[in-house]
Amino acid sequence: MTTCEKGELMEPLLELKGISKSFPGVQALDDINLDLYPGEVHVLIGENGAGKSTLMKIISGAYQSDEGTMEVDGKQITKNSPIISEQLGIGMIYQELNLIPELSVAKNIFLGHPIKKGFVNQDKKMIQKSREMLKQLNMDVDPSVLVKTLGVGTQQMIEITKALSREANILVFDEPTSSLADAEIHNLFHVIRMLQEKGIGMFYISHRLEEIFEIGDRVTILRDGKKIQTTAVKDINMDQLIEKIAGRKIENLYPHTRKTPGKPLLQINNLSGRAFKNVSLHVDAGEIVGMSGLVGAGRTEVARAAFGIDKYFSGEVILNDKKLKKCSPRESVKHGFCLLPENRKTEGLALPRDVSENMLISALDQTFSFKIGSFGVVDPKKESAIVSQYISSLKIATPTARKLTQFLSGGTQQKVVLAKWLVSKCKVFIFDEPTRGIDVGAKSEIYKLMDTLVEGGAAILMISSDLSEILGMSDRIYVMCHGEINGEFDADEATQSGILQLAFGQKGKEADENEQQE
Amino acid sequence: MNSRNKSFRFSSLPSSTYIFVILLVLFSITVPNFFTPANFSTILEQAGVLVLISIGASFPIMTGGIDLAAGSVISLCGICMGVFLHNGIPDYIAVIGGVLVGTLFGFCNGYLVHKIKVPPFITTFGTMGIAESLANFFSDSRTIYWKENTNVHLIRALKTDLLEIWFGNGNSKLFSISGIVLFIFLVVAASIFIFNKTSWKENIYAIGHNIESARLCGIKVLKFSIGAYAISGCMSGIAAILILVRSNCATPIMGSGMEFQAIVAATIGGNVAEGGKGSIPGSIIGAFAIFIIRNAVNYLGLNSFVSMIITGITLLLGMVINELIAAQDLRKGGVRV
Amino acid sequence: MKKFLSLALAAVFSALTLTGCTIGANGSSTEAASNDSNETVVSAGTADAAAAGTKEINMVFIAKSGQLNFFTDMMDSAEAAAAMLPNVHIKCLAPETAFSADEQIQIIEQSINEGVDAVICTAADSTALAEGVKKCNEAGVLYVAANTKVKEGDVLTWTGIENKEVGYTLAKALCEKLNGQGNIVIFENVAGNQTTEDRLAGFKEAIAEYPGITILDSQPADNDREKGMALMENYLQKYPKIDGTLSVTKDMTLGAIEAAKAAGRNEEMVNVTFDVDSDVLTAIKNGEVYATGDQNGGDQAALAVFSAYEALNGIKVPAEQYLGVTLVTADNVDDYISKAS
Amino acid sequence: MRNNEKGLSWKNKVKYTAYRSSTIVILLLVLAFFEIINMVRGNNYLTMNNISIIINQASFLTLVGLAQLLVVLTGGINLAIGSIMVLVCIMAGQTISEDGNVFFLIPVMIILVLSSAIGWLTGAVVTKRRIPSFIATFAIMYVFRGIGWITMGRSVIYRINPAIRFLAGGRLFSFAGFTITMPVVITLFILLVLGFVLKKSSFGRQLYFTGSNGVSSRFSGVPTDKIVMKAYILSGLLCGVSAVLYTGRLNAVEPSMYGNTHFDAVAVVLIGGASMAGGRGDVWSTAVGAIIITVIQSGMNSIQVPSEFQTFVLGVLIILSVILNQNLQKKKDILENDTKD
Repeated sequence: MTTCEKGELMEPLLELKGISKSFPGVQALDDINLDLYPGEVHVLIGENGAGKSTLMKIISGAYQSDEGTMEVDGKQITKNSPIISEQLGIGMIYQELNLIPELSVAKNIFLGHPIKKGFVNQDKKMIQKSREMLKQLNMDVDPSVLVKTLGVGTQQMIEITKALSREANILVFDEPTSSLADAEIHNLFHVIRMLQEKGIGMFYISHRLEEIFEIGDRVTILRDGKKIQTTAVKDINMDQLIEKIAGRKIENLYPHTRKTPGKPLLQINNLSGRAFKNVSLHVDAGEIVGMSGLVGAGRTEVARAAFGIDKYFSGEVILNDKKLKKCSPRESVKHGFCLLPENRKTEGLALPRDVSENMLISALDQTFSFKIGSFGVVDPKKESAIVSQYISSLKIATPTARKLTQFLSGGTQQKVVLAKWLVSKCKVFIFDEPTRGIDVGAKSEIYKLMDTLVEGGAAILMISSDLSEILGMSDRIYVMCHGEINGEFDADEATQSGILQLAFGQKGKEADENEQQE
Repeated sequence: MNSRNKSFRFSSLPSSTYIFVILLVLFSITVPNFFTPANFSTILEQAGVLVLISIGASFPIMTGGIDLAAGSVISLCGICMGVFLHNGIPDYIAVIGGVLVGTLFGFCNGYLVHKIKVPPFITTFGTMGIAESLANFFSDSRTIYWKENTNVHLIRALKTDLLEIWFGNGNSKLFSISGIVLFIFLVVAASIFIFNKTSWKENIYAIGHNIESARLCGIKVLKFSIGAYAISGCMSGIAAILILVRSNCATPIMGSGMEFQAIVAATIGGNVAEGGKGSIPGSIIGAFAIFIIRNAVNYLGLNSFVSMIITGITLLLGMVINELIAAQDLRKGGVRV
Repeated sequence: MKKFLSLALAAVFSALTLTGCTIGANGSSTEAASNDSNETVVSAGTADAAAAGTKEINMVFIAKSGQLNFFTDMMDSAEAAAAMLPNVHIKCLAPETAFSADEQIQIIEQSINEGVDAVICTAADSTALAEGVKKCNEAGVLYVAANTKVKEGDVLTWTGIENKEVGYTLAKALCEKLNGQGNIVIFENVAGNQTTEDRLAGFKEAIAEYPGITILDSQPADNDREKGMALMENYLQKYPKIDGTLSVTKDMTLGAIEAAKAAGRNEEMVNVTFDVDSDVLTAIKNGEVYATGDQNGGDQAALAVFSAYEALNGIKVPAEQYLGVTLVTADNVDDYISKAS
Repeated sequence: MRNNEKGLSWKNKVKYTAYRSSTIVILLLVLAFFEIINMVRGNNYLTMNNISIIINQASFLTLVGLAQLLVVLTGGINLAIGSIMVLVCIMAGQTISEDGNVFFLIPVMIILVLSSAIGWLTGAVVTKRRIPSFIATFAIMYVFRGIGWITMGRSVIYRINPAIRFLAGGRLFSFAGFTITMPVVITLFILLVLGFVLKKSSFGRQLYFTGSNGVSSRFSGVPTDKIVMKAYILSGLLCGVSAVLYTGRLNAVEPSMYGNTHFDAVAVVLIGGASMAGGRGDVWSTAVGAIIITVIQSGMNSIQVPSEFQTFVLGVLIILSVILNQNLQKKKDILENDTKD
């Protein structure tokens, strides 16, 4: 076990000794030791199901550990609960935003511990105090506005403010960046460094490995509920990290090689909708096109509108030289055009239904033993033949086709969504944040599948907030900003800073010229 | 990062306001005797029951649940109060006892929903029958009345007119505020105050939005989620007082069917089943909107089935208007950064 | 019905002339009566002769429910009666929730606001409506109790039948028909309804006079055909021999007959029920129902309207006006059928 | 999570079967309860005859339960069931009565077409205007009831066409006291067809999928609005079938009928283990749910429980059965997804 240099001088803020926790049938955590020092960012990393979240839930008091002890400031905590951990100065910032959209910023910040006089809330005092706290984090937000009017990045900052408002000196970040774009991440890191200087200790969970090197002091790797190693970040490199996380060697995370592009399969011309305008782009056969931009720049909205979920005001979507007449997902699917949505669990799958049903839902006609019009009867033999074919070809990790998708891991779920579209013989794919919340091992499998698809002549538009993914996988890259396409790169010319500049709203070359003319 | 200016926006009004204003204007023009002070004081007093249980109904709805038992709990509470009074128990004790019964019943609903995890629709659907049975059992399925004795000071006080404005030679009452109206006003004011000024609003919103994350925020989830049903029960109890005072007796069917009217009022008022939002004034205005339909239809002397059709269509219309305004708001919202 | 109306009307006007309350001018009597062309002839003629009052009279009739034939019949009769009277306007209302006493009180309050002269109400609850009567008394509005009495307050008059007597008459008819020997089952209405309780008390009183008659079972079927049918199916399954059925309202009997027919046991029993409607009359004609009671709901309503009119014109009316119950059997059913059509 | 694959032991298989058929477990418990009480009193509750009466009564309840189930599967609720049943019969008018003297299929077709059209209308209000089904169907119930009254007024349609009455009550054959009736056959047929459609057809698949997650269905190119529409149309159609059978059974149509049918239907579906959130529930469990309710009602009649307690017992039973169902389902999910994993 390596110890941080700082640690030798100070008492740990928090110490976990021999923590074990099991759920029916699963040993989630097995004898974990962990410590956190003031002013340190301690990164926890591991595949999904490695036990990171369970560990953090034990720290926050949402779960009770079966064995082991927890010490905060040298004092042993016998009984923990969300309320006790809060009193101990532990603040949690979760992956999903937990703010209440219909409440004001100030009310959200003080949710669960309002400033009161007797029974009555002191609204003015809370607004004033929120303003002060937000200012400390360099945030210029009016604390009396409703949270629903704010962007995702701002909301994440409010989550942090919320945790700090409880005078936390231990913060736990559970994938805080999964819904943030790079620019917002920079802002977040800036804040984290400020907090570091104040002596606050932080646990930081992330699937984005490059973040670890940017922000982490120490890193602990977990696998299958066991601690593999704790080490100073500077003592480890990316490849070693990946190997330790996966427990095996992953040669190349981004396997994609450039193919010779064929004719354009997807063309979007001058599409304007609620959150975007005049978007034109094309994706050719054999091409993976990346789409980058800040969260809220309108990327997902373009994808949704093109696929037919939302109505667009003007413009056209052309698939394989045929214009889509109706704006509906059904029409798109008929033309071999599909969308893998960013929220797998709510938009991609029906979790209470099994793998087979999910996989076949858009291609039921292939399983019919007979049909009258659109009404057909599903033949169970055909059904199981198709499903088992895709389960094996995509290596979907499920014991049977009848397993409910809610019991599958994130990567497996994403494969089921992909299989659904492969069954429907789709050729044009929009992947919206394809690897969000998916661990490294599964990520590389998804990337391999994407590469195989374009090998077979498919066209892929990949929306991602992960710049390294964009740079690693794309042949061409569009950058969106404020609802418009702000520029385009060839993958060979693209750089991280170049993309960021465009994403932040600095005009691309063409736009610059236009502006000069005006 | 667009911090909005606080200028007036239609969409920030409780959504029931539109249909209420439309109906109010329409009836004022077309219905004789509608737009008169006397009628307004009548409406204020009569609508009280619906207003109170609509407030009660909005709490479970805001947590993402529903309380179908509210109506039969009114009957149960009323019967309990009636039985107490019948046996000569002083009225303030009887009334408090009845409200406690309602609160307890609501508490049991909440306990089943949030502790035993029976879906709210099923829980309250079941307890609706239970409350109905109990009301019939305690009353032996009969109307309960009591002797006009010295024990009913409170009831008498509620009945007296506190403020009366007479017109002309003293034959026509122009406007009056009775003890009941004052009582309703106090309860409504108290519930709005408690909801907005103490932690109820944010905690209930948080629970309705996501109960697990509310728990992780350190909110005492059970206290507030069960509390929401208890409040609904309590409001049913208070509503029972009103009916009791107004009719001077208690019947085992006095609250039947009211849960639906209350849920409809709350829904028009923007308390939607997804939970995590909603407003008390919305429910109140919603209740008035429903009530003035009945009032106007009575003045017009229409058949009760014509009034059914009008009520049904108005409901649909109200929901459509809500929908349109929400869509308009969304369109104006533009890009969120 | 028409016969009753014109007879009663004649009585009203003769009373008016006798007491000398004649105020000239015939005014807008034809307009008021134009609702029903058949009645117009009668009323216009009589009105001219009687030369009734000129002042506009507004009345409101409040039923217990707008969704039961018995009450809609009453509403129609009230309207027809008012149409015969000069310058009388009537509004017939019913609570949205059937049998809601609170809503009836609400309607009374509104009517007082509106300035009606008389409220005619079939009280959904005789205790609760005492509050409504009180409000009428305070505002100086006449309250007429039709069909159901009110426990307290200053009521102008009550028109109706004695439900216990009704029960007694019906049960007696059944017992006589069975020659004082046999097993019977009873269908009750929604528990807690005063009318039901009274009728049941009447049943029991009559049956007590016949030691040979046994009540096998007495359960409620909530005045509902389907429930009556299901209950009868249970009775049939449980009791090998049922000689007669008694019911407080007709829908349950009609459901029960269907059940008995389905079981092929309809010949075995004598059915006695209450209230008149075309389906019951047909059933009597077909011999499926032995007897039913007619409480002349329309007459109750019309009499209430006339009484209010008389009182408003200064004539004293008796405090209670009983209307008899007619037993309808195969003997007189044809009169009813022809009347109905 | 990744344990070795292993099949179910026979013990687990028994458990698994019990978990899957939780509704039947409840039925057996209820039956045992009444049988024991009756036995203590020296009666026999489960006679062949009584069982066939229960099944006959339950077949009607099953139909309205199925009408509700289709909407519940979409995550909605249909409060307009009873009012649709009345309205279509009223619209069919005299054609369904003996006096109409038309071939029975004509009124039946009229009713089925009308009820499907009304189902379509209900579905349109819910899908096109995005009004929560609770509010939409509540409002529609009001409107339809009102229209029913206006069209029909006070009259009663009775003496229904004998062919329709045969559909609703015809006895096909008896075997050892157990009688098979037409409604049982019709309901069984509908159960088979609907069960097949829901389990095996593309529509069924899409309906369950939409009910489980409407958003992801839309993202999968399922025409969700159309599917929901079809569910409402089918629900309307089943209301029509129920209307025909109920009318034949009761031998009459009155506008006030079926006031609580939507509630009965909800109770049937819930006891049958469906989830109000949608996507869970099946036709056979619904049928068992209907039988459970019928058994409770007839059982309570047989041991002479006062009627005010029947709602009490029903309420307790709904809650208990859902708790039991939930626990068994959870265990089933664990067995399915962990042991086999």
